[in-house]
Amino acid sequence: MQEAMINKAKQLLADGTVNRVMGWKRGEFVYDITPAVFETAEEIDADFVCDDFTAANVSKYLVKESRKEGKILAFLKPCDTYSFNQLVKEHRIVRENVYVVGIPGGPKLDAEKIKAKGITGILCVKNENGTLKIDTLYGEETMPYYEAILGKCETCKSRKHVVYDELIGEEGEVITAEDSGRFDMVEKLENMTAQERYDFWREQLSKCIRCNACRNVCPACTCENCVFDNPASGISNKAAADSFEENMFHIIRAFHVAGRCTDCGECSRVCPQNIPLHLLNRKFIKDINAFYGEYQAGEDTTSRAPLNNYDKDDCEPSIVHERGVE
Amino acid sequence: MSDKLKEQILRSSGSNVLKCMRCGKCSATCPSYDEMEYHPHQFVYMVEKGDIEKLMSSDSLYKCLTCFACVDRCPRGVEPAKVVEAVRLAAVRRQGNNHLVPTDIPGMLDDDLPQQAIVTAFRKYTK
Amino acid sequence: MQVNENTNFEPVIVAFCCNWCSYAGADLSGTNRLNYPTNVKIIRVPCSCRVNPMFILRAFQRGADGVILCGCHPGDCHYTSGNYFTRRRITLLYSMLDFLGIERDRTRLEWVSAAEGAKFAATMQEFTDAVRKLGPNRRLEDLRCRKQ
Amino acid sequence: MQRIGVFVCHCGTNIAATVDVKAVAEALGHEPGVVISREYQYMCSESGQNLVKDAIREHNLTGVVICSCSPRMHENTFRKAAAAAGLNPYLVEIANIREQCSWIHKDIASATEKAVILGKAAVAKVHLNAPLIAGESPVVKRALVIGGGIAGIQTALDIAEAGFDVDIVEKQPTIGGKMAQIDKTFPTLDCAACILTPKMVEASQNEKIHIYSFSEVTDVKGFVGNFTVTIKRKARYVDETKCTGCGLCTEKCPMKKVPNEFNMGLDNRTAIYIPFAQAVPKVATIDPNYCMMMKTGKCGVCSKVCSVGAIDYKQEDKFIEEKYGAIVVATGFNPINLDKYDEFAYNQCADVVTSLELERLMNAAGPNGGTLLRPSDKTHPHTIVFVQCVGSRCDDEKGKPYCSKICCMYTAKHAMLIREKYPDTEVYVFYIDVRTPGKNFDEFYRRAVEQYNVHYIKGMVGKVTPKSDGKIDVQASDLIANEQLHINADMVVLAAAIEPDKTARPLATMLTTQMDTNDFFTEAHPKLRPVESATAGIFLSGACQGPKDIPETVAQGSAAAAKAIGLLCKNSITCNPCVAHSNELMCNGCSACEKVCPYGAITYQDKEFRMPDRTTAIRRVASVNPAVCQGCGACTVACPSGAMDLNGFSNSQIMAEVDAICK
Amino acid sequence: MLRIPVAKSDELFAAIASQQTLYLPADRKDGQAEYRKWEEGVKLSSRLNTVRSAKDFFFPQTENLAEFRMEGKKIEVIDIRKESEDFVIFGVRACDARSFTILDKVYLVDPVDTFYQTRREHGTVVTMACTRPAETCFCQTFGIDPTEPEGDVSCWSDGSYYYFRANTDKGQKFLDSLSSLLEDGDTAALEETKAKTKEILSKLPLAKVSTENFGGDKLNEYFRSEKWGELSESCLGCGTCTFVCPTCQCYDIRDFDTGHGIQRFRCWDSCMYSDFTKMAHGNPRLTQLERFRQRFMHKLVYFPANNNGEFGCVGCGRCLSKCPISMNIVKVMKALEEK
Repeated sequence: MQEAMINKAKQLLADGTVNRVMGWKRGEFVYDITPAVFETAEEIDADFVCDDFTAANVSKYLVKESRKEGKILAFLKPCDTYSFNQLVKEHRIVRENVYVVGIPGGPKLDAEKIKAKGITGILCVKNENGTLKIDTLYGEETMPYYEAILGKCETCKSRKHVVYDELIGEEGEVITAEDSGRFDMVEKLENMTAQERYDFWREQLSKCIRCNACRNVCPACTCENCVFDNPASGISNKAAADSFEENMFHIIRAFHVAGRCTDCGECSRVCPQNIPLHLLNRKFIKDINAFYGEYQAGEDTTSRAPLNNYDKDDCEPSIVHERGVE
Repeated sequence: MSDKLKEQILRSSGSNVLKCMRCGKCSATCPSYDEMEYHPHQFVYMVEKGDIEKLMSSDSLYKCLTCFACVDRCPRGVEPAKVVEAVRLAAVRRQGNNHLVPTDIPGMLDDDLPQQAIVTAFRKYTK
Repeated sequence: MQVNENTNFEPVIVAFCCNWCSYAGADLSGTNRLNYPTNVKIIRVPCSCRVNPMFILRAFQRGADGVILCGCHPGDCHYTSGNYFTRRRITLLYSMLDFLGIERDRTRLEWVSAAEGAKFAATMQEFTDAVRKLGPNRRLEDLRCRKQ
Repeated sequence: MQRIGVFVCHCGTNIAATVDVKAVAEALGHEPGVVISREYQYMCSESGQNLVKDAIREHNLTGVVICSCSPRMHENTFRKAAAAAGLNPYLVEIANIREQCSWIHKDIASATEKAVILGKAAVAKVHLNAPLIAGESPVVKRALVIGGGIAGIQTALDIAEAGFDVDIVEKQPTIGGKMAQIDKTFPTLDCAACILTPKMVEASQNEKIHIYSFSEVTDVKGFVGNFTVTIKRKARYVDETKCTGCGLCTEKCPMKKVPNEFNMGLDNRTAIYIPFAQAVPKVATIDPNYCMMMKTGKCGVCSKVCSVGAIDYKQEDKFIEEKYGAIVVATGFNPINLDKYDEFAYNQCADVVTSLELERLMNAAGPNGGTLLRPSDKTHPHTIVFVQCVGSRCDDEKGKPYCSKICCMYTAKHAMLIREKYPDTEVYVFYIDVRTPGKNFDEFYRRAVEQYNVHYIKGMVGKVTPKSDGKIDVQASDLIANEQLHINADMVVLAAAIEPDKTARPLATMLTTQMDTNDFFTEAHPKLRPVESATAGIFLSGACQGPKDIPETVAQGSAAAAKAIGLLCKNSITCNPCVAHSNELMCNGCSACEKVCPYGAITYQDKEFRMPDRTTAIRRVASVNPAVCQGCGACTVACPSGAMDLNGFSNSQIMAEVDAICK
Repeated sequence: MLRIPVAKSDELFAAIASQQTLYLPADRKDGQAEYRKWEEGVKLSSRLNTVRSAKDFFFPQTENLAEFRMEGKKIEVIDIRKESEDFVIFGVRACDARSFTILDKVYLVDPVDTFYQTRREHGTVVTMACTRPAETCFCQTFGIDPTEPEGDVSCWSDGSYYYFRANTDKGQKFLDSLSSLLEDGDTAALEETKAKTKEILSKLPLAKVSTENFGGDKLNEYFRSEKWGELSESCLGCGTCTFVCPTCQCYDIRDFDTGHGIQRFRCWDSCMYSDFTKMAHGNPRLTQLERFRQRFMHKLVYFPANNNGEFGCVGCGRCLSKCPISMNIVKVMKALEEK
């Protein structure tokens, strides 16, 4: 796969279709891969990588990159194409300036999950028939492959590219909510008592260090000036000085991306404290699907976002009181 | 006393007599009208005034068939039959457990009524 | 649900009312001298769709124990569609607050027309009672703002 | 530094009886920025306003808070006062301590405490108020009148008289409305047609008036001074421009068994019809539900007999779009449906009729040519019972809670006319109250009793039973005699309650005006602005606002016209400056605001900006057209970056109020 | 050397906790470790490091400085400082222990930060020598020996025993207070463990990372380097690296209106943020490139320039594993060194 991508990139650079390539650059270890823009074939040969750890969603970089001179080649995984499309819809990405090559998606691996097993000194990771063989400073370790799969890939919503100029590999299918199980955890929480839910979220959100990684990686958060950075907004803050602000930040952030969040899962991937932030977004997605009909942000560039739309027969907020557990 | 009684009647009837606009449709519709000394609209009005004793001692109480025609027809939702019923209940309650006193019995005796029925009634309706 | 034992607890209730229907409805309950608790303080907004979720959270932060939002009945919005957007936004917001374990009875959305003075008063009474029963807002309060 | 003045109104005892106004003024005087805090008996009075004006000048105030009645009442009064004293009117805030405080609370201590908090919230808000300057938008010099009854006709004539173009949209094939169906009018007993039809003709001949008959309003966009209205011209299958109204087609039409709406279904008309002789426009209309040609494709008689070739079976509904500066609603009323009042046997007996049906029965152009005959057997009725308040003054579940207002008078009229024409007829009127507040009204009613010997009986009919002999047993109570009566009647006439026309509710939604729970349009102020709706540029004429008799309807129609003329006279109107605005530096150009704007007030532009990193970039940013924006604020919440804010109700102002209240 | 069997660690912790508050790294459900207040049942984590560093104890993320109250036209300033309690942080790794020295150079020099100073005075640092360094470790680069950690008390484990050595008077007092639990014992097994660790240390992938090309004299060479553009290109501008960093010491001071007064507090700030050091005139570092450069120049050039060659990094490796896009100081150093 990596080989095919490198060849494609070099070809498009050579024939002048694009003048830059958005991809991933290898790092010091097997897993510390950085999104990068390549300008020459030499750079690509030297550092371009696409493997089990190239999980980062590069579509947000295209907001800036698509406004530069010339066309850029972007390799997008299925999930990334949803983010890309949503950004096109919101006029954030200049579509004409991006040459999209769809590439197969995950599942990608999560180094944190390997480390959480107590495996340290990781030098090399290989998947052999469902078993991960890990070379470490302390000898070889093994663990089941599926236990190292990145959280967002465990509940993959689609293997289909919603936008591309060209495709490498075969096109996949959209995965139903039942098959992906992506709302299972939300449902589990919904079925808890209010006190249990409160306790769950207090435990999670109290870990928040307000590093803003979730916001800054989020492809839906592309505001010129975020309300949390804008003292005039009345809600700006730099550190969650108390539990209210922890809640406030995450509620408002989830609300601002509600109906726009494609469920790419980057927020949870990058959270240094492993807070399952995607659950907040998924809660909104689940509610929107249930109340206003199935809606997948980023699926197209024309439909009206559910929060910018209405139906005269929409349910009343009292529905919240009527269902689930208090 | 009558205030308390009025309150009790209003509570047990669940009716708001103040809603009455004195149209008389209840009485217009009442099948027992001619049997009554006090008519449905009067029940409502007299309860409102607190003039309840007259109603309590009137036979009209027992003429109401509880057919609910007045309840159905009343444009204001006053529900006169429920007011009548409430007055009736108040009267029954006042009697206490002794619904039949021995002195009443001779008057009831006649050829058609079996003596056993009277004895049974006396046992049943007396404390 | 915890029931507040401190009967002296007087909840702070913020009511956002749209100028055209609910605020007029509130005025009407005043004109008709329909009593409702003093706990309720009304903030006038042009339309219920002006109410940002931020304002609702802000109220809880600053010491509100309950927040109620009132607007024109669906279909009667002075601005045609404002309350339809409100309905979606607020449904999702309340659902999210519920998801985070915040007591459901602290938030409410009610449609009150300019003619429904009695409904306004009754709704405020009911809502205040419900919030009073819940006791002070603890799950979504900012301790820094707690009255000393 | 802000210099804020606080003015607390006693409103006589309205506020002062439950709120310690002195304490409120004292407490607010300590708020930051407040330099003067006063209380006064009546702030809205001239001397009260002078107090405010003097303080503005003397203390060079930068903001004013009035603690008084609802801002819906006097906000404008105080804004004007401030402007007169040189302060921008939008630097005035009202704390509503009457409707939302003194009138609803009884305990002085807690009401005072609340009043102080409301005052503090207003002070906190006024700290952040910015002076606003209202823009102007042009006025389209054309009015629309919806409904062509006497109310609509009167309004249209008056507007046209003032020199403005006016269109009437009438859903029926002819204008005229209910008045055209009425025989005589009270209390003068002159013929309704004689006074109405000249007005109809006048309307049709006035070159400033354009009548869209058989048409309906389907969409309304825009705002005061600049409404865009879509009118559906329903297909009448007759070319209006060609039809001369000769009536030959209606004579020749073979389909003669169509219930005649104009005569309340008491007789029949043809499938192609002209509702009545004096119809305006006098144009035939084909009823496609009955027309043989339309249903089976076989007939075409009308087409053959029409000498001008006006018949067009293929005609379709047409939609036209017009611009108007003002809209007058005159949708009128209808008698209620009597299905649920079984006791009156309306559906079981043809001789139980409504009062409007009686009008037709007695009308010379009616089914019986003016002779009063029983609908069942066309015999002369000797005993007629009138029942008042059928469905009026009821509990919510039983009918309409209001008094229909006109029934007492028209029943007296009917009773009198019958006794006049048929002295051998006994007329009984069962009433709850006889309500005759109007000029010459009670005299009229007394004439019915004293001069015409109509039997007025205080009491209500409980049961109407049609009998096998064709008679009707009317069981009723006579409350004065304290007895139950049975009257052996020939006819029963029910004074059915009236209700707003069914088209009013969807129309109100289109117009974004309010209605009360009975679907009557709500006026902007029950006493002071009775012909205006709360929505600027929308006026109310006739019974759509509440039950009315003809003189009142005409008076209100003229009043609505006067209001509309007042608007149309202006070349432009001052816009509401409390509109949204976009901070272009923060705008992402994502289009969310545009999607929720009901007025299409938001557009996008690519603009060049100097970015924080010293580069320049072309960015797509939103801009709001202040003349089109109505200030709902939907966009401000849709905007994730907070670039959209609303003048007069800014994020910071509302949050300041929240803070002050929760403190 | 004084030692206690690992099996008796609960007794040890209980004894410490009976005298002062004890914090130690404990495992979280998600497989990461965090400092937690010890109470019955809390176990010492075997992880190499906590997500948040130990600097929180001396320089917390948010901290109230003062309160103001306004009454009419008067403003009252309220000193909200309270008497601090003594506390012990147990199990601090060598890298974090060194970070305190770096923070001291910022906060204990004139003008002394009294909030920081008070905490330092009341805290006793008990370090724990590393035995299983990770691939992300490069503390050796900064002259730290993880088998010989600093702190008031150094602690080692050979799997069976914890060994203690006091380095300061405070540390000595701490050990004295535990004398009834501690016994003297030989350190042969410990030396063996240390030797094994040293062997691993030499094999670490980042063992060769060196500071020789960095220091106060490199300002002109690196400030204008063309590499910054490429390096910062993917930076998201989040604050993860700075907030998990044990040596980042920047903060912002803000006022919070509580409705009944003003709370003046400080909170961590990040040079990665667009409003970092924003002043009345605007922001001195307008692009992410400048902000990104600031962070690494500070650690590798400016800090040693002002502190006798000491670098502002301790090689703990947190930023290497936590950066959302895996850009970090090692990559920056290597890139800058490339000619």
